[in-house]
Amino acid sequence: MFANWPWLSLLIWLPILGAIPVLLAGDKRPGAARAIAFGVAVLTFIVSLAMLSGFNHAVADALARSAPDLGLLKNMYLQENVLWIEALNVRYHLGVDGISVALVLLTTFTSVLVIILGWGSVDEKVSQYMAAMLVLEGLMVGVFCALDALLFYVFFEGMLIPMFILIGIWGGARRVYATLKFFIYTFFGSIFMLVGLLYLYFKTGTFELAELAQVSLSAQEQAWLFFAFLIAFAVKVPMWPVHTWLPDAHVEAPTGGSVVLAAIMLKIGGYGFIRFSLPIVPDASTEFAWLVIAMSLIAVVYVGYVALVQEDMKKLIAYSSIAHMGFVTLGIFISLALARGGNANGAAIGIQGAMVQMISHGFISGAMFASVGVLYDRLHTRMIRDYGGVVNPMPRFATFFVLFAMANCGLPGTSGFVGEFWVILAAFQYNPVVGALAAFTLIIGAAYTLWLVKRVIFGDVANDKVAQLQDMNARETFVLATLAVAVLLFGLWPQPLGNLMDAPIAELVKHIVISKGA
Amino acid sequence: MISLAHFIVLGTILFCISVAGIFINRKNVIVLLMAIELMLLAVNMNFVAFSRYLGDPAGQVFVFFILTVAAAESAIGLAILVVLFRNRATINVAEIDSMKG
Amino acid sequence: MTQQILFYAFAAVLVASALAVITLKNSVHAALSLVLTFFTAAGIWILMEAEFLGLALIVVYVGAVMVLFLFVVMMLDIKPESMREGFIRFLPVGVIVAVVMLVEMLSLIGLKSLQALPLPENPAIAAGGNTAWLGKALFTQFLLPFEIAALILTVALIAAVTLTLRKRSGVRTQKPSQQVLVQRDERLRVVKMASEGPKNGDAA
Amino acid sequence: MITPKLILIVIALAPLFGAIVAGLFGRQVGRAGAHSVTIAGVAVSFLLSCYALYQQSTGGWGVFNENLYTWFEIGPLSAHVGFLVDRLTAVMMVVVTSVSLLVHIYTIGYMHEDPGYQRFFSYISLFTFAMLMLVMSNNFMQLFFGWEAVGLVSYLLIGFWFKRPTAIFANMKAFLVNRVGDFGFLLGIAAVLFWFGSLDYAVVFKSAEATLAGKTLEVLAGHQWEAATVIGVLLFIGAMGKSAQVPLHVWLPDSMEGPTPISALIHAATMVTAGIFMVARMSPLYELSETALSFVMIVGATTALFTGLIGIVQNDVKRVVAYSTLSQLGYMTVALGVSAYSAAIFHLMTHAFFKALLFLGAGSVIMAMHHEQDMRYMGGLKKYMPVTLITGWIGTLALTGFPGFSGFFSKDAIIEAVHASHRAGSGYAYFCVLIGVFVTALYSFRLIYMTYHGEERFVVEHKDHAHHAAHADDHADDHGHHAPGHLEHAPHESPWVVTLPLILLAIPSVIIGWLTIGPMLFGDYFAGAIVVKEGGPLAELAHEWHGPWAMLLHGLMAPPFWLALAGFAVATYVYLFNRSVADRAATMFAPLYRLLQNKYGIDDLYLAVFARGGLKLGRGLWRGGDVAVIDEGIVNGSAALVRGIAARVRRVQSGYLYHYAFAMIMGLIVLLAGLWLAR
Repeated sequence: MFANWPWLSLLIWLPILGAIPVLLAGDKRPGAARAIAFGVAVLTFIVSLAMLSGFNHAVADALARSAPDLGLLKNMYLQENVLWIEALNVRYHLGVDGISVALVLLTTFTSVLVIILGWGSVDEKVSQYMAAMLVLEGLMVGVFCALDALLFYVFFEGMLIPMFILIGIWGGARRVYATLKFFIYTFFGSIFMLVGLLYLYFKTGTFELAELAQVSLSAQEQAWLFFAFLIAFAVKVPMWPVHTWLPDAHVEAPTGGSVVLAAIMLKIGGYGFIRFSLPIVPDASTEFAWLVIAMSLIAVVYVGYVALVQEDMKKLIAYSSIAHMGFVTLGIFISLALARGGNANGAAIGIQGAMVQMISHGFISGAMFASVGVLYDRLHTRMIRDYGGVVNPMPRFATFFVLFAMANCGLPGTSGFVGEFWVILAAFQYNPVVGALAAFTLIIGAAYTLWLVKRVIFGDVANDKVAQLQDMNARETFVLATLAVAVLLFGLWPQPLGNLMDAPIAELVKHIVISKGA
Repeated sequence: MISLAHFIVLGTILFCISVAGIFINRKNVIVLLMAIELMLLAVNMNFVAFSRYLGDPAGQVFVFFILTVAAAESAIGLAILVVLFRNRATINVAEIDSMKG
Repeated sequence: MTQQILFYAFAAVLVASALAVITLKNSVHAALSLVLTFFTAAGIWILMEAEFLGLALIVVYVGAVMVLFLFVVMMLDIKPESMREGFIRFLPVGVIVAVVMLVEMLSLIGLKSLQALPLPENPAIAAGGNTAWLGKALFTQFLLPFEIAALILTVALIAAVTLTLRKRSGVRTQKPSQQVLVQRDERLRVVKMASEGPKNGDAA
Repeated sequence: MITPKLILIVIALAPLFGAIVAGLFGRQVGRAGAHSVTIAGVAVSFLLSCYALYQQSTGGWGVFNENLYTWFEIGPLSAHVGFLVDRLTAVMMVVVTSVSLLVHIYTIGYMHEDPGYQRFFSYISLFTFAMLMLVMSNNFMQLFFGWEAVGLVSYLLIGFWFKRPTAIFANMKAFLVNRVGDFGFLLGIAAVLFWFGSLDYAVVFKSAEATLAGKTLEVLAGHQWEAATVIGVLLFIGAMGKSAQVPLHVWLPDSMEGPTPISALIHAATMVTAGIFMVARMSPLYELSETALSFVMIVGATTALFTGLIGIVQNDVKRVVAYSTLSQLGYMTVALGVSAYSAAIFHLMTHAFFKALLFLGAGSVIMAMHHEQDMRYMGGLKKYMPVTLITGWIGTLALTGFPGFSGFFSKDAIIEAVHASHRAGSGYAYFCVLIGVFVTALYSFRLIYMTYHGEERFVVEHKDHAHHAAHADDHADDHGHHAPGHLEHAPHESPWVVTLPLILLAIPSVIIGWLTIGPMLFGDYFAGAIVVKEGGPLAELAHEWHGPWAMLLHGLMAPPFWLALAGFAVATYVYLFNRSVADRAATMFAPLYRLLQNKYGIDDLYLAVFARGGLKLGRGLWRGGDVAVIDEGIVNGSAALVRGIAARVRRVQSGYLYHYAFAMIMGLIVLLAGLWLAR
């Protein structure tokens, strides 16, 4: 019954429209704005859970009817397909497979926590902050649901606006520089994607992703399109060497903005690779896989070293995010190479690893930024040297922080391990040296994270300000505890994620081995 | 016998005179405006000539519109000039450079 | 033949007066020679059997625009000397540019080929004169642009007035709009108070 | 229904339950509650482990191998949590739980002043759980889980006193060095998956020979490496980290910053032997590669000798024992390297008992000395703490391999096995382990003499009671208050909760070797669990095996005994009768002494190259790469370029109308010229 509901539209528009009453509540009544925003976010999360059950029903239905194998991107469920711009044949086409569902759930889940985080730490223009967050949520869900390339592009770009506002208004001292850098970087990248999409449109007359995945392209066309997509998504991920916007954006963003940025927005880059680069230009992706793999490895090793010497906690975590996202791109492109080499199992391991890494990184980086936010709200500094011995006044916080730090080093039992483990295993199958370089994160990741922990958490109380810190209040505890549960749950029981994403990944692996040269 | 060329050449000469006028009167806005009127006259001359030559009233209708717009233009131009003079006490173009990038 | 003589005469006056416009020191003189220029141009147009436009040129330009120019020139206190700075310096440039352009244009027009194109019979005569011919076109085919032209003139009128209008402090004027908007309460105040009649105690 | 499966699950989860209760509800259950519940948990584990061992030994259960829980499944590949319990596992389980149980009890006494009492119990119970998961694993994934989990707990415990800068430095160092090992270990697992397509022990071991035969890996062009060698070496790198083999041994001495009970449990008896256990477990793989085994042997031999040498010059009582642990781990590794896996496991077991005993004894001394660890301020403690003295002697005799004690059997077996081996490098290994015996005796008796015997080198100061009470609160956290060698009151014997574990550990230290050497080494006790190719050294020795008594007699005439005796004699002379010799020797061999004092400079080298070098590299990449090239150069550079061009171009916008008009007209002229040319 529920399978026929327009779940996806509901998920996109509920938070966006919900932003209107939040705005109407006005800045004079922050309490009302917070309450409404919280309500909307929770409602959206509940709807997303309902969507999950609807999705499962739809999948079960399809299996029961033994639906014919429609091929990549056609095995989408809960589809909504309406003509949007007739002249250009642009469709409002939504649909999800397991990969999207996982990311949508991550989005709605994180958004609830972000609203709660903003409860205490944002005092100015509360209603506008909350409204921006809700709009952002809706747009991000839209990105993960869009099956029409232009619709995807609209959400992709639309997302920049609330984020631009979030950093630019509620950010730190250098927020204008950071937000401009963020915006221009991302915009610069996505322009190339638009050009690529337009080229495809003029060639085929459609923006449907499923059809674009089937169109045959010459090697040269594929190469151009590949680089167009690469620039767009590499900036978003971000990959070395187009990563420098991220540390600045994170440092200046308010806590909630950082959490959303790290937990969800970065995933859109990886998602884009899976939805665009691999299906549309598989041959060029294979040809240039070495390039992406090299960039990812540089991200893991080089950025790891850079993270080691950061003096600003947020910057350190931002760099660690880049290193971890390196695993996502690494996994995706290694799988491509493996699949082309005939190693379908290895390919599945790699993509599965990359996807799990995306979800897990959403929790862990979100948790790390939230933790830093907890400290920042108290001392209003992010500098590591201003802290030390935080465990003494804040034992509860320290427990969580150490847990998240361990997850950040990829300790087994936390979700951070799962993705890294699979990706390293797959990387070794591709090339032992690549595997070794990827595994280097075990060392360097532990080094920068533990050194951070050592300097901030452990030791004797560093100064009077630290001595007077209050341990976390109930709200902060709730947020971190929820994230901690998620981190542990998916570390000890990652199978649900696997079940969700198994089918689309198998389909993708089947698709990318077929050359589509004209 | 007067041919089309006579009028066209006359228009051309008028146009070039007005261009020269813009060049050599770089300071006096009023003369600049007058040079522009001259230029429009040169254009109108061509329009009328071609209209007459082709037997098409559209050319002359166009001249009619140009006259209208030119009148409006000079009215506003002069009004701006008056305001400008009131505020800056000069119409010297060399001193009016607030458009500088 | 007479036509040719007349044309060359008018053309000579036209070019001479145009040159005077751009070279004369005094702005008033320049404006007056512009009047002459327009007048001569109107003559040439009439020579081309475009009577309506020729007369319109005289009425609009000589009668209205140039008078406006003269007003402004006389109203503003302009020192002619300062306006002539750089005249000599830029003269060669101006002349060279003008001559180069002239040569280029003439060569593009191709005088020879045009000379073989005498003006045909005037179609306006068949239509009942130039004015009727033009009027028909204007009020049928070009009605909408005509209305827009009227609108543009109105806008220009208003714009010119608005631009030059200024409020002077210390000058008392009527404000009819304010007067019309007046409310009763602003003029008349009903005051409630205890009656001033003889007190009860006094009456007793 | 009590099935083996249920029993095994209880064995694993009982300590976890204790850890959770003590950790999350520490405040609610209180101190007594915390230690009761954890001890109960571990005791249950211990008893059931003994039962499991009994069942295994009598063949009641057979080999238990079952998956309990599917962790992740990708296509044909799946990763499980499951137990493989055979005799090897059962022995390890008993060793782990028994030492853990005694350490739990000991902790009641050792930590009773500490504010983090519940936390400590939670950690050690958690450790027990993790260690059990490690040894009971039936697949590589769970092995890695346990591997990392024990590392985590070790990290938390070394940094238990988180206010001490040295402790939090040591725990980070331990974790990072271990991570270097894990790096290799994970790659080893990746290699296993690559070639076998499975992570299950059973699948891998069964098809090991068939699968790996002839397989090579070309990492560098032109160098073909045998698959078995690659797997063996990579996995062993993990063992090198966890079992602290040269050159990844640097973390273990520093880990002594943690409380003594965990030094005994984690850094002597159990966790550090995980590497040994792992290699023994992987014997079907290692047997396929002579090269890998030679590598193992040489690393082990180097560790055995050279870390022992450092032990001679240490003054911190715990550090001496720590270096002794390193050296003994080296012995075990050598045994692995010569395919004498069961000898390694045998030594692992005996070592677990006597080294735990030594550590706990050292801890008892430290408590008596009020957390003074420097032996130069001890001496003459024998009259204050008789139980500690006697058990200390027993431990030392076992360690040095005094005939009849457990260490004698295990160590002699190893030395004999190395002697009998013909593997490349076994000559060097034999030399190392033989000299190692002398060194072991030297530092062990030095420790005994400097601590318990000779004159007292401390001063007892009587302070008023109030001061003491105030002082007691932060004993556990901070010990640097008073001058070294100054005590507030005379040392005394530790309470029963401390001495009882000492006594209970002393018993197996004496007898366990005698009892078990026959079946474990020369019988077929480990048949099936440990695979050795035909003609291993132990098989050779088995021909000459005539029971423990005969071995004892034979041992009296073998070189190790005489070397140990020599070590004993030198130590006795120098440290009991003529201490000036030691100082004179130190000055005479000053360069050597300094070399040992500096631990061969390896720590400093690592600090300079990896720590400081890493930071320098990071700073260089950041400032040079990210900031200078990408941000300033490309990102802001392109912005600056546009701005610069615009700044020049804007001069064209003079603001003068006639300039614009001029530009227009010139454009017109050019246009006309173009038309004219194109005509």
